[in-house]
Amino acid sequence: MSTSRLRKGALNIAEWLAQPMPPDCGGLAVFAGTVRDVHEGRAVTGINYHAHAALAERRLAEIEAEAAQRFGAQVSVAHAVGELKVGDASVVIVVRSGHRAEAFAACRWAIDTLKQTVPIWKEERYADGAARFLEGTPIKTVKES
Amino acid sequence: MSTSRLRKGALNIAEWLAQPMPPDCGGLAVFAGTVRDVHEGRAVTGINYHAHAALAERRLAEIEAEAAQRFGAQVSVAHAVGELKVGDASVVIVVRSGHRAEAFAACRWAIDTLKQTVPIWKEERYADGAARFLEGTPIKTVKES
Amino acid sequence: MRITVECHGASQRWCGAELVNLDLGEAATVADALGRLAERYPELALRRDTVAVAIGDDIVAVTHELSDGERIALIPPVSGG
Amino acid sequence: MRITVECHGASQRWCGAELVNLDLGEAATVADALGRLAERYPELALRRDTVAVAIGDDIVAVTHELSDGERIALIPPVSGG
Repeated sequence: MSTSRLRKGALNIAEWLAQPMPPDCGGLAVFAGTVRDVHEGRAVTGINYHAHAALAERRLAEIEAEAAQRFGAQVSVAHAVGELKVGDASVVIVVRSGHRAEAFAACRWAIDTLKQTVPIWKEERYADGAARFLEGTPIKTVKES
Repeated sequence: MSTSRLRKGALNIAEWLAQPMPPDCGGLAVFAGTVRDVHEGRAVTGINYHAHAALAERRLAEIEAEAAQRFGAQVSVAHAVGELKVGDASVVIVVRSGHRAEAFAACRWAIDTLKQTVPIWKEERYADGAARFLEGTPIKTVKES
Repeated sequence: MRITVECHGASQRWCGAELVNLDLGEAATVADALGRLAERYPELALRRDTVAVAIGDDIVAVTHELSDGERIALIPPVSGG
Repeated sequence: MRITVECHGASQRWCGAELVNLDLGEAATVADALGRLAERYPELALRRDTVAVAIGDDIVAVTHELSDGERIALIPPVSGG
């Protein structure tokens, strides 16, 4: 597996599940985001994900470290860049922890934080041939989130 | 894939991820429970999961249906029976929904409800050769949960 | 009437067996069966209010009337997940 | 001094290019660079307060002093996930 958290093309969720569960962990929580076929009433055919690669890699690593510290969990985060089709996975968060409460909390925190702190931009492609960058949220630091 | 939600032996999580995401879904949430190596300070070598098969199958199906109705999500639930080793997955919940909030909520509700409504019993095996059934919680119906 | 009781989970330990046969009077209910088991098995008696009874894939009320040859299942507190 | 500006995400649309060169005076800061861009690109001017600036893998303050030949990146509001 590449050590990069930013990957070209759709993510294969199974890749992040291949690692065995640590023997002291009882809870595995996973979130994956996939491309939907409609957004704000427009038919979507795909999304081109753009990133500032160096800062995005750093922020994804910071989310893993901060989640580990806040929730006492082992957290892996990955995000796709490039052209994705409807149904493709753009983001995967995997959390392994002692019990389910921390697993869910860390997983939810990681995806919510990723959306506010990682320099990635969705350029949606529509069935009518148009494309546009979505409105986003001003970037924050991981500590602020 | 078997249509049974109760499976002999450890679950292979990837099996529940093989199905493609529906095009109108953007959020996939997964929870898996695995056997830990310690419980209440005792070294655990494995768990033998016992079930009342007919009622357990029915309750697992009811959890899927109730979660679908409450959260507008597509929910799959499976549980292992028989001897599991440390690290083996005993339960898998997979939720596919429009957005992440419902995906997390349905996944959390499903595992919390399963633990109170499905006739399954853990018989823990310890490093010293002893075994015991864990204390549990009096069974409830899915609607009560 | 004679019925068969399946002892699930920890109730196997309390009753010392996976299957127990009970001879009950006419028009016996689930409550009568539990009462008889509680007389025989003190560990079950202590936990009687935490145990449900299933027939097939249904949980039945303690007022449920049993038939000769019926098979019931003891469902002690559950610990899945 | 001359610097290069990478335009990420929607800022590519606002500035009409992925890379923009700017000629700035001595001792110019990130704020000066943003000011110059805002003069040229009205769409960027409208959103100036929502845009961060990165150098390498750091977000820098608007008070950061630039060097000749430096490369900065515009980080408009993010929409990953």
